[in-house]
Amino acid sequence: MWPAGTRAGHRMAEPEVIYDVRDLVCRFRQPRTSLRHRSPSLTAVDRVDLQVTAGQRFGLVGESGSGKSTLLRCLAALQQPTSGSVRFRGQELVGRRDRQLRFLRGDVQVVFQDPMASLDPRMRVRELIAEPLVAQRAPGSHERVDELLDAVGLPRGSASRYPHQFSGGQRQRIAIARALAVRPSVLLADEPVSALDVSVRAQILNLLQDLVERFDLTLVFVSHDLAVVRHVCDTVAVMRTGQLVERGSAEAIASEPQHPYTQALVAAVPTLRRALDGATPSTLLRDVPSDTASESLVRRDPPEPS
Amino acid sequence: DAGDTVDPDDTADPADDVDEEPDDDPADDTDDVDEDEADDNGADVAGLSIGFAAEPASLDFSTDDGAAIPEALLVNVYEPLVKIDQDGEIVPVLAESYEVSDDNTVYDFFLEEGVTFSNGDPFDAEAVAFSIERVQEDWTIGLASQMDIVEDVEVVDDLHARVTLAEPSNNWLFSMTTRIGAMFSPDGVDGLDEEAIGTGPYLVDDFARGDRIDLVSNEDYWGEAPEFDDVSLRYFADPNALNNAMLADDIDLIGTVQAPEGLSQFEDDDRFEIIEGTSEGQVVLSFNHDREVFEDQRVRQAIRQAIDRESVIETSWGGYGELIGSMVPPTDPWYEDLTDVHPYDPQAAEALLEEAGAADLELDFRVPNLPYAVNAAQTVQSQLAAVGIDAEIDLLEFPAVWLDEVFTEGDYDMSVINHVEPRDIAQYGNPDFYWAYDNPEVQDLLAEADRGDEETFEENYREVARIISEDAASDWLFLAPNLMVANERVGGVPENNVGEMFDLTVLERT
Amino acid sequence: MLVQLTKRTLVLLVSLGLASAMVFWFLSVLPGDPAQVALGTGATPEAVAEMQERFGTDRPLTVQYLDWIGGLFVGDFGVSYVTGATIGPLIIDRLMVSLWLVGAGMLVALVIAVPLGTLSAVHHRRPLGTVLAGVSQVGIAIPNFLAGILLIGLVAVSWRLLPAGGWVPPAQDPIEFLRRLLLPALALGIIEGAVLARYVRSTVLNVLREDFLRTARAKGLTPARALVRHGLRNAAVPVVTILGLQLAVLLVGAVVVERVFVIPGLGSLLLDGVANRDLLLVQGVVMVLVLAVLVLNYLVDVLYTALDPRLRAAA
Amino acid sequence: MSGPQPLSGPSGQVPVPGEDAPPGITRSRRSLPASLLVGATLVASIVVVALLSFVWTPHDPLLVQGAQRLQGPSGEFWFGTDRFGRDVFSRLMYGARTTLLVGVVAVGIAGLIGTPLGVLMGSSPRVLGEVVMRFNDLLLAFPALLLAVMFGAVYGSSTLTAMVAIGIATIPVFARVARSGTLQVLSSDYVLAARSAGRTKLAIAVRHVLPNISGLVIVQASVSFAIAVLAEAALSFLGFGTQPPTPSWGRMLQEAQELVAVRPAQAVAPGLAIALAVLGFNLLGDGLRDRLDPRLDDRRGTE
Amino acid sequence: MSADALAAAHPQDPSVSVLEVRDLTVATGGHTLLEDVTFSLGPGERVGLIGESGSGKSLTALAVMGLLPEGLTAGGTVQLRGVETDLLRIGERERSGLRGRRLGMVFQEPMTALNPLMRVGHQVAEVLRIHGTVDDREDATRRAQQLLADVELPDPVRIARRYPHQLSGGQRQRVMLAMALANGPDVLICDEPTTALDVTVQAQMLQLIAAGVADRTSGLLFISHDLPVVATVCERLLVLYGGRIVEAGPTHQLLTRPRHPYTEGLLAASDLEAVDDQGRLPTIPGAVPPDGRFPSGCVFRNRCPRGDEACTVWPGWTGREDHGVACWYPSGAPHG
Ligand SMILES: Nc1ncnc2c1ncn2[C@@H]1O[C@H](COP(=O)(O)OP(=O)(O)OP(=O)(O)O)[C@@H](O)[C@H]1O
Ligand SMILES: Nc1ncnc2c1ncn2[C@@H]1O[C@H](COP(=O)(O)OP(=O)(O)OP(=O)(O)O)[C@@H](O)[C@H]1O
Ligand SMILES: [Mg+2]
Ligand SMILES: [Mg+2]
Repeated sequence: MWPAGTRAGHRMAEPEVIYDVRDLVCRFRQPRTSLRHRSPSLTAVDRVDLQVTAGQRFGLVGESGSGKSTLLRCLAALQQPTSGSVRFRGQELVGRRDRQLRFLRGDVQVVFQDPMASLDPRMRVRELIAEPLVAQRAPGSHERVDELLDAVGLPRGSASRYPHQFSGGQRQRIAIARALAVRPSVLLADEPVSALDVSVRAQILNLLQDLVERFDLTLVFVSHDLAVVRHVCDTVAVMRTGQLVERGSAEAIASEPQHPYTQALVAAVPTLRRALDGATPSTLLRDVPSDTASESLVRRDPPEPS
Repeated sequence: DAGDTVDPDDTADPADDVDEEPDDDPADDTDDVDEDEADDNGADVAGLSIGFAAEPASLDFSTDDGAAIPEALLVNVYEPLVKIDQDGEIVPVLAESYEVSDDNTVYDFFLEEGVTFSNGDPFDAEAVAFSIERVQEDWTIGLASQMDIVEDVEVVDDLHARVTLAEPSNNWLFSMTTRIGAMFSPDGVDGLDEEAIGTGPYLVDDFARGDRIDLVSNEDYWGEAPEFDDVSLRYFADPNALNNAMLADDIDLIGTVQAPEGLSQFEDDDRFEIIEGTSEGQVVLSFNHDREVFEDQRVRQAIRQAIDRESVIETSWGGYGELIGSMVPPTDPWYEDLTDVHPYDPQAAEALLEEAGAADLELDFRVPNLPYAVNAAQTVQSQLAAVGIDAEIDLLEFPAVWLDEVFTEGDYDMSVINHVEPRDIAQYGNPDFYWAYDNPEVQDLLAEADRGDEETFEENYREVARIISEDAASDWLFLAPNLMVANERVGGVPENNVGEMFDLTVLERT
Repeated sequence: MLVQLTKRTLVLLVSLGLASAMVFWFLSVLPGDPAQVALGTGATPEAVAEMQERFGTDRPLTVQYLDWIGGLFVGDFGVSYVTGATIGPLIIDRLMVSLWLVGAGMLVALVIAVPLGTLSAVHHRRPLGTVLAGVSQVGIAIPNFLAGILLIGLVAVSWRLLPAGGWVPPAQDPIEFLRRLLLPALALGIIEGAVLARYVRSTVLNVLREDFLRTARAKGLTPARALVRHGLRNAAVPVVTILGLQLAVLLVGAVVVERVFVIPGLGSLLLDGVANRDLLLVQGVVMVLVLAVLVLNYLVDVLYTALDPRLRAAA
Repeated sequence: MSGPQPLSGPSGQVPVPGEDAPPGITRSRRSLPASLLVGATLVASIVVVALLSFVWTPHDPLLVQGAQRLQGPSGEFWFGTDRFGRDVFSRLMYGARTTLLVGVVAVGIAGLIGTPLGVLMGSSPRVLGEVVMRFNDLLLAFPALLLAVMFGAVYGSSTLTAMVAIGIATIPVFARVARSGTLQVLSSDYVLAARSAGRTKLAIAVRHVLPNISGLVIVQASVSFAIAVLAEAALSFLGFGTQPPTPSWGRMLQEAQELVAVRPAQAVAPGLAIALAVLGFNLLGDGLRDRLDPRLDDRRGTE
Repeated sequence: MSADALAAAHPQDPSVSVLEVRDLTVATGGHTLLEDVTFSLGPGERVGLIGESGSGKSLTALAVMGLLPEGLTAGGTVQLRGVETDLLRIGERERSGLRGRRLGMVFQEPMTALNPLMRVGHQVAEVLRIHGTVDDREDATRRAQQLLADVELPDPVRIARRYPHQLSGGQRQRVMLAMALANGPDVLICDEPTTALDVTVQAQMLQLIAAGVADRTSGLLFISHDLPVVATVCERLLVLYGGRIVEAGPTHQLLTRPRHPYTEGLLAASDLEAVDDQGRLPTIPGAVPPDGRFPSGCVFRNRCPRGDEACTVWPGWTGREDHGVACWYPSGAPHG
């Protein structure tokens, strides 16, 4: 966990509300199955309300398919929600077209899960890192790129190479450098360490921590791993089937989960401590409230055969 | 007088025929369609299989001017009153005999007795009158205009028909040997394109479009039964396929060798006999006299002199074929050797062009996409290039596009086509013909010939042949040979291609 | 499933409508007046006008089109301007011939392609696989008419084992029919087999890399049996698609082979039609070919869905 | 995705023992696939021969010399002479020009129209994309040969109509390839990243989509080239393609067909030329596929 | 002699290990991916194989199963109880006879490991029919439904008639497990069986695996990169890095007293609560090199805080086979 001191600074003044999300709904249509009925839809985000304030490290946990990424994409205005409102520093994002979002692009940047997939394999690192600058008509100088490489701990010589020439952790560093290029105030991270090995995961988490502090970033961090979220974030929201079921300080969520689902989530995670205490798979399962353990709760059951 | 000149309309036919013109000989082959084709063993079977290049589009030659229809049906299924024999003589068929009045205008036909059509109707003078009048009224092909000259057909009695012409014509009786002279039953003309009802020795058994016509012998034929009972006429759009079918013993006779280059395959094989006769087909390099460049005789002559016709024969017809100096085949009585007029002499040609101020001539050389024409054109082009003439080859689909654009519209400078119509030299007297040769002297001579007696006819034709040759009205590249290949089982194959028909009755078993 | 089927059927119908309009419009700009061509060169303007009226070519294009398309619905392709023959039965006859030829060719192709492709996939990166892959590469590179010419030269002309060409309908003489079908079917099928073998090879290669095939082996199936029981059906799904597309291409591509072997199929009918400027005939043939392609694609789509339960359910 | 690493990713960092290795010391380049080598060699020789034919051929490929017709191969006429006494070898050289011209123009038309069309289909709003795609499928119903015969019928047969017809008939192939590539690229995270960086649609199409589908398009071009060569040969064989006297391999084969029993070399030579050209372009396409996108191959196995 | 006869000759003896792997080496054209991997598996014993991505875990499993991808060759010996011949050296037919019957395996990716075109009940029944475990088709169907019920799938009759895509990831993985356990194998290998699953589902799956091997007294080789998961399931752990086993030992000892610096690093990095006063996590520098290009000598030396000259030579194994380490400078006292 990160030292409390750094966080305290932001709590002093009345913190600015960065994101104000109200009643956000995001539905996806699925292929029709019948001539008479409308095509079914899947509600990936279901009437979500949330606020993110300046300087917050906001964590979003939930199992696969619970709508975390969709919510994050709505925050980044990469996806049009079905209804509801997303205000960024008071400005409505819903309904704006891409070119009316320049203000957002300069201020909010995203880091994705798979560092290989989020870097265009045909571009050199220099172009990749400079892309947000070019798009913001603030052409990046070589110095800026080098500066960013330094910041994420990559040698400057990396600039002229291609992403496939790096290891997973290094690629994620590039993705982070790129996100920081336009000096954003908000960083949205969608499972940035899930694809990494444990040893590298620690490196990246440390790096993120450094940067958040150094550049005074507001962080929205998505993960399915409660332990990681707890480590990174001060505020945590738990998502399930598109809804926010619980929200609170990281500490509280981990130690005294209120919602049965959160309890199940906490209980089912194997940890070294518990393993050393002689935990076996059945003890894990025993701690999971029985109704939440059933898979049917995670809405991923495919449709019945037609 | 010689015969009438061929009407401009008729000439459409010759051109049409061109594509199939090499079909010189009738050849027979046995082919029993309902049994195994037994091609490999033709001798045992009654059938005969003959391969041709061009296929009839229908069975009705009164509305379709393709030459393949009369080739298959005339004489064999539909009989005329008179036909042309191998020596070019007119001999009676359905007319047992005929008499011509002194002024060449009244023809009395005395008909064979006991002849019936395949639908059972008797053949009589009524049928003659019906058939002739029907040509005048209902036929849509150009050739039908040759019947315009007929003023009246009188049914004297059942077996005696009298035809009266509006004016004397040397050509009329000759044209009665072609399809327009075919006799139809008044009750048998309703489905001509599908069903042929004639008096001939054969009946159409099956017409498989794109493939074959199967003939069977007519049980009730009035004359001598033909030697082969079943004859299958098979059509090969690809000339090589025709050769291959012969080589593979699939057919007994090639009625028309279209790929003469491949003949050497037959030469060394004693299963086969190559039959080489003459045809009426002059392969003409035609000049469009409506075009300014060809107004100058020197230019035309230069072109004639620039061309080595021997080499054209070699390259376009495998060396088979004969040199001719004008539009007359050696079989015509008025033939004269004119091959030395404007002999091959490229230097002289160049000089002439220079003199005419026509160096760097550019010509639009529009050629039908027929194998021989394409081959001849390439040779001609190369030779003209040697004297500085740039003849740009433009291939046109035959028949449709070539007929439309060159023949009808006259939109060309130079073309190549085989004119297979007999006596088509008369077209030099027709200024509306596609080559637009307008020479009053020639026109007068020809008109006089048709009206006059036989001697005048021949005299004038000989004269015309010389004039057009010296005037270089066209270049006559060569006389197409009549090439056939027969296997050892077929005999009696007529050497020369005369008339429009492929006479199956003369074929024999060997 | 039903939704998908309805949608595809609608698309097919609209495509057919558009295709017919395209064909009609395109061919109506063909040079050469059909009436003029039909009458030959000696026709008077009056005769031409009369003929135009008879053909209906004096009417506005839209009317002609609607008339034509209306006829198509009841199988009436009109009457040839050139020969006066009814086109419908003619096309049906020729289509049957082409279908026999293409069907037999496809059969030959499959008989070659499935073992060849499968073997070369199974022996991927080993000498046999490389050789087989090379063989199919060479096969693809040979034009089918060259194969035809060589087959004729060898089998028909030199050895005189089979006829060099021609056609006998199966009803007339089944033996002779087969004798004449064999060489063209080989010419078509060997080359097509090489093409297909490549597809088979790559789909089998893909299937071989699938996890479920490894699962099958983990269950105790030998590699060969695993491939047969689990792999081939999966490989069949993409191959069926290709097969449908190739069948359509072959129907048109067979024209060259039909020419070489003098087979009265749809392709030769088309070429004859073009040479004679038989507009309605050409239109009819093109339409039938286009129809065949569209319908084949449609069937492949449907079959594809039927073969794969994933798509069945998604539908 | 925490699955195994790509089994043979193009290259990777090689750590030097004892020190933190600088990133991106590239591994030795993958060895060239054999198919690429053979294909490129064949294609290159055809190009060289075609270019050479502009400046030199052993004989005039158009000069008819009746006296020298149908000669067998000899020192003077390497592949003999044809029925016109023209040198077959010189005509083959000249024919390479025709072949390449047809290929370049046909593939050019197809690629230049089909690729943007495919990108449009993949990236535009649903209705427009769908309509364009249906139209594209419709065009697919007109195979090159059919289209060329129709074009030949309407505009007259020539190399030009053949090229254009083959090109148009090939458009849907490129469009489909480009479309599926575009869909794939657009669904990738790096496009999402580019959007969040503020890139416009056009910029994404130009900067991300096109470069990433270029491999697919190049491979398709090579394969289509081979198909175009075959189509032109078939058309010329039928008389719908290149018109005489211009040498074209298909036409030469057709002319030699008559002589196949007498002068087999004459049919073999153009036949071989066609086969080698097609083989060359196909192998080149295969090799490029291996070379340009090695990940493609392996991903399939692991995903 | 058939494998069956051999198996019958050996009564089930708990002291004899069911699987013995010695000096297992896997190489691809001149490049070694797995070297000298040695371990054994007792009946009913649960052994965990842990290591980061690319360390060679899957290769180990595949080599034992005889399912290595083409181009890779295995050396060393793999001995299955009751089979005289080394598994690496017997013919493909015989090996097929053992797979699915005496060796069961659950793969990582539940999405792709099942045949998409076959109903899952059929896929389960197949493994019974291949080995002649059942008499006829109906029997196989019934047994398959029973097996599906055993892995706690609700309504097994209906599930059996579904296609894989109609099941959730967890359900599919249970089907895989049902197939692997169908014939009561001596050895069950699970290669990251829960990485693709959610934690609650993972807990269920782990429980089913543990119960399944306990019922059948099968030896379990459990592969994962997730240390807490392996630690929960297994009694004994093997730590794999760079294609080498760098440390082995009972779970509790290995986790409390790791001796190899890699194991230490892994442990430290896995524990997100063990931060320094800056709130930073302990890390291992560098990353697993892609493509298995590990340094010669000690494979870990380029990331090792204790690495020096000595490490350019492979340290060799110290300690017992089931409890030891391969390091020049191991922490703690050497084990007796
Ligand atoms: N573009 C889309 N079209 C249709 N459905 C979608 C789309 N994107 C997401 N979904 C569906 O919406 C639901 C939520 O997806 P989302 O990716 O937000 O979940 P997640 O919590 O991020 O899951 P994961 O942990 O697997 O990333 C899922 O059921 C998913 O299948
Ligand atoms: N077919 C192959 N050809 C070449 N190298 C291979 C092959 N399969 C695996 N490798 C290499 O072997 C090494 C070990 O691979 P393996 O799949 O066993 O790793 P793993 O430990 O299972 O990793 P993960 O956790 O990603 O599954 C890797 O470096 C990989 O690149
Ligand atoms: Mg997500
Ligand atoms: Mg693995």
